[in-house]
Amino acid sequence: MMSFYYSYQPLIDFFLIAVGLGYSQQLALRAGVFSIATAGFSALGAYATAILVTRYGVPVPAAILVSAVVGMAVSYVLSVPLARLRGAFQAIATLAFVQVVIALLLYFESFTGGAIGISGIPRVMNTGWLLLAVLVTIYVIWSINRTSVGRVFNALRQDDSVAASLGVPIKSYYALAFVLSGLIGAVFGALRSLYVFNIEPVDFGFHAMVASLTVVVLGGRNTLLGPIAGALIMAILPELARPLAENRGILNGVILILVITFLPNGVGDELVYWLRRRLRRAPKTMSKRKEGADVVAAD
Amino acid sequence: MLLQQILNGTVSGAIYALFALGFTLIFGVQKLLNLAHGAIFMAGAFIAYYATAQGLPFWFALLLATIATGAISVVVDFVAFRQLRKSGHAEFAAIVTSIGVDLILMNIAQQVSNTKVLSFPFGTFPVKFFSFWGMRISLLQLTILGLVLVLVLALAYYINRTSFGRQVRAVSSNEHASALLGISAAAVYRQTFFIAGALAGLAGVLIGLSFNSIHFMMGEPFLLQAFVVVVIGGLGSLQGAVVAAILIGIVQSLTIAYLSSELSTAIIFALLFVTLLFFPNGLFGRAGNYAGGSRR
Amino acid sequence: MSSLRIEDACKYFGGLKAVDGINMTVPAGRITGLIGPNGAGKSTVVNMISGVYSLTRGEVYLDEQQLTRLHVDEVARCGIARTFQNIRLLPEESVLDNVVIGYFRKQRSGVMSSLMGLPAALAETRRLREQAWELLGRFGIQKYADYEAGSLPYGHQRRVEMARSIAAAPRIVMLDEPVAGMNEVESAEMAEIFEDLARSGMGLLLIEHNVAFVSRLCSQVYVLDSGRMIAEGPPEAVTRDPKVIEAYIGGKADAA
Amino acid sequence: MKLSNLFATCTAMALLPAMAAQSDEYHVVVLQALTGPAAFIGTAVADGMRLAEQQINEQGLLGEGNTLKVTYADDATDRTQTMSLIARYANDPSILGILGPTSGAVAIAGASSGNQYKVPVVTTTNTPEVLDQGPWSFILTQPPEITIPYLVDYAADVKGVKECAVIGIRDIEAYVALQKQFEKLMTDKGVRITTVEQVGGTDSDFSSVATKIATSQQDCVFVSASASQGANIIVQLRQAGLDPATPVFGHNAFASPEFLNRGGAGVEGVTFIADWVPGGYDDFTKAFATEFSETFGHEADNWNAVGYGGMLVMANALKSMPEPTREALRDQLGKTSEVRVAAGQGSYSVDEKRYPHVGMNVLTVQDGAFVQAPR
Repeated sequence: MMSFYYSYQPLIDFFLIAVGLGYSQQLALRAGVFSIATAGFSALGAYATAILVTRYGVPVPAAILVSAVVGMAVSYVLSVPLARLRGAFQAIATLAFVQVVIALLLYFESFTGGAIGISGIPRVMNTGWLLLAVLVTIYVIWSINRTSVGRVFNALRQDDSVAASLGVPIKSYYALAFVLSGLIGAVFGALRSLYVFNIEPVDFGFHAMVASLTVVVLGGRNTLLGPIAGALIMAILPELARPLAENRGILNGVILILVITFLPNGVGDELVYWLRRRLRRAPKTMSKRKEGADVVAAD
Repeated sequence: MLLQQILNGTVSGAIYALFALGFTLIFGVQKLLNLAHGAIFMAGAFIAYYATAQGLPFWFALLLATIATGAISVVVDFVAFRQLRKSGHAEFAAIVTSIGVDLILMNIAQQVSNTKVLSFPFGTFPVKFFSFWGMRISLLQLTILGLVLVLVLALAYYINRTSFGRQVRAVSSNEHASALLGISAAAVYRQTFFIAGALAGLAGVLIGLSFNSIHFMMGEPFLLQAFVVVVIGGLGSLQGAVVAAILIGIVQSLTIAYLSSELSTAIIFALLFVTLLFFPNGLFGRAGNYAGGSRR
Repeated sequence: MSSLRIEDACKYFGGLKAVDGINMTVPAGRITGLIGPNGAGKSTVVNMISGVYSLTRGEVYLDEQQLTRLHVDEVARCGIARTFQNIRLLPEESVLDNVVIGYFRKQRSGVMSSLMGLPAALAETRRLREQAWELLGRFGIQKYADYEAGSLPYGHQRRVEMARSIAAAPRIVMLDEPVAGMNEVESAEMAEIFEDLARSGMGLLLIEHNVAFVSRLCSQVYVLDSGRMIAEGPPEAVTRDPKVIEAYIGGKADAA
Repeated sequence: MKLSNLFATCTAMALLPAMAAQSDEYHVVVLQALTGPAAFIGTAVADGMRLAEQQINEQGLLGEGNTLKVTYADDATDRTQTMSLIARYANDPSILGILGPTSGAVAIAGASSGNQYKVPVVTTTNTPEVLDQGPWSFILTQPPEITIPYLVDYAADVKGVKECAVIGIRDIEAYVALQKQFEKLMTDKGVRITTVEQVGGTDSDFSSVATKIATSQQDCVFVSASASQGANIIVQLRQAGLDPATPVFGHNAFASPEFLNRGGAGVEGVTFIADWVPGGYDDFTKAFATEFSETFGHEADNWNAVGYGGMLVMANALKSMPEPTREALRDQLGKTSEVRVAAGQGSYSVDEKRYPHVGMNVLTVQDGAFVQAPR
């Protein structure tokens, strides 16, 4: 068991970081904000911590705190224009945000180290701390799920005009979801920089965006299990596919397509839904909602 | 230098337009972001390269690549999107499945090319320069501008003046209702994806030729660029995409010329962000993208 | 007694006058009807009151408070609830949770206590679930509480939506075609509930084209045709009004 | 995988069982970026190492029938995978050392892991930060502060340039480091850097940058990019009307047949520093060039030569170990002295800071071929 842990320790640690970033991504999506800004938040968190710790000798906990504040502040500011947009437009706007962050990280070289990034970041994170951070995140999201904020998020995702008609100040709640996403993203970005020795802008580019999104879409957008399942698949997949050598990319692609096509809610969510149905022993559906029912009736 | 840079920007912009047209066409019909579009673009360049390497004449390779990428695009639709349309989870899921397709195509290309950067042999296209008013323009650049102009006009005619355009609009506004009118949504999707893929493939060949570089990751910067183009132009708007593409080509050129090449990405994406802020539907987009909950 | 009033309200979509200069009062403790053939502009009126549409001209008041320029959520927090003509439930949520979200306006626990999972927030959730459970009983759909809302038949979905709209005890509730697709027995059940609600002091606005149903329940009926108010008054007077008869006979055949 | 690679691997594998029974088997891992953004370096380095592995076993270079066992692994240019793989290999007691990871942040992360698990890692990169991670990490290529002076001396002293424009790829750290060093040393020599332009690693449209430089004043242009991209930049510079008399400089990435194929007449006269003189310049390097092209079906480039040398350096350290332990390997790697390699000026040593020294050649393109630059 211990030897297994030592052989796979980095894999486990990266898995935990991926779970954290997955929750950041999931929070936005489950509230109906089609954001892919998690990579940008984690870049801000990572750089804030790295710069404070390596340049100014700020103690690690204080640096993480600053990262959290930066993540919340930036995501709050960003939520204002984002609330005016919908669906794919939000995705593109957040993509633009990430690209701007990266371009600025490259440009302000004296401050951020440009393409070379920042190295010599002390490695103070280990499996224990990362696990603690993930557990705290899970507790908060579990609390959300069991109380009114979670209900509002679910309503926003499914039909925000219904939520508004019940008195929900929807822009505030969109902002809340986005700020929480920014907070978690920035904190896990900071933790990541305290694990990998050096950070550079490409770590947070298009591939990072795709990675967090994939974790959530594969795992599931709504349940606690979602990001865990998604991150687990993403962690194990490269290992399983290793014998395929250069063909791994093909396998990854095929798996993404298959999972989404046949388990559209993601592996984790589907599992949770299946368990709930089993426990309740209720028939799956009574009758399908009539197709086009909402189209025909028009005043 | 100013005029020369505007010219450079216009030529780059014209190619962005070819790429972005297909992207925006697909979005216009079914509100999906096709992230595999960059890989299809890349496939066009690869097919043309290997066709010329087999000794086929360039014009034939160009034609072959255009048709083949159109076909690939139809297959992509079949593999990645068709099932999603049925289950109705399309918006999120399409992003993931198209990333899946993107990975597969890039992986194949990487292995075929052995991760090398390829380029068409010298003399594939005659190297000729024309000078006027202190500017230089190559025969290739002129050809690209001409070709893009012809294609855009042809596409505009096809979309606006033939029954296909009506069918596209019908299917995009309500697939269910259009079926009642006897319009086959499947056929419309097939045509849309074919045209989009063919345009992307053609753009790939032209880029590979004019910038001398064919690489399995060549689609990525163009895909990111396409986001900017289609948003500024208005998602789904064809004329908007063309105007925005050329605008962006010129802005980029001038940023590099007068500010710094390092800032050009930041400026382009900041422009995108500002556009979304003040014109959430782009410069030419249709209304209806606001969040609910306000009086309108 | 509080009442909802709209005065000289107009809504134009470009050149189309969807609603053109209507006046209407929905008093508390009564059931008011708004009828008219398809396309008369009934749902537009609901959307104007609830804040979905801005008014081209005119005002909306709840007692002395002006609602005209408030947003949807602000209107709702003033105590005006509604249902939707084409039923809008949260399809992935259970029937019970669809009703629990209806209590939003009445919730006391704050965002922080929710994020931290404090006992107060959890207790409130438990309490609201119990209340929602009872409300489902009143609408006769308790046994579906655990079902996904999207999977229920049409008529049951209407009941869920009505339960959701009255959960937070609004002062005025606007019900858009509440008995569409229900048979006589079911309609009668609903009518009983509506009368109870009115007795408790709530003001109800029934938007219907089922004239018979409205006549039975309402103390005051407004008739809308092509965006104009063609008649108003007690049901027996209105139904004899030749303009109303012409609008219905000349309009859609399915109106009655 | 190309057929020729497959063939090489098969040959190597066929040879193993014949010798394995007799004596010690030294097991090392080649962990390179065989896929992902750094694959163009990683695959080339791995090919060079494959050839060296084959020769070491064929010629019994480890002595007394000792054999070299090499496992090839791909980290996909991904830090997560590198760290996981190093942890796993470190946990396998039969593995003595690791040749890799390839470059950049992945190499630094790999170096940290190597030090954490106390397993020698010889990264391909030229970044001294790898050495800062601890005594277990090494670099295979010379840092910019050793290589760039060869170029700067040539440009400033031989060519006598006074003003230089710089174009670089911004997202490949190794190139950025070379570019920074060039700017610094040129400025130290009193040469003015007129403009610094940075382009993306996957860009191919350089028309605007090219026009900007071609229409401004300078008497030298330095291009810091890979062979193919560099050639492309230079061709576009020429097309934009750069004065043909302006010398163009580059670094060791240009020492690849790719550069000539790509640039054609456009790169005539470009001058750069190189580990590798294509085709070789003496018996040893010529033999390597011949064997490589026979094995892989294409000419050896700079990274092939670096990989080949890296495996020879590893073999030398393995051979000199008093006992087969990781500590012994680490110590021997740190004492590497005058190992014959194909790169640079042919003799590979490591100084007390563990910086490698192998020398540099200044090459220029003449009539479509690389020749030593005239002094």
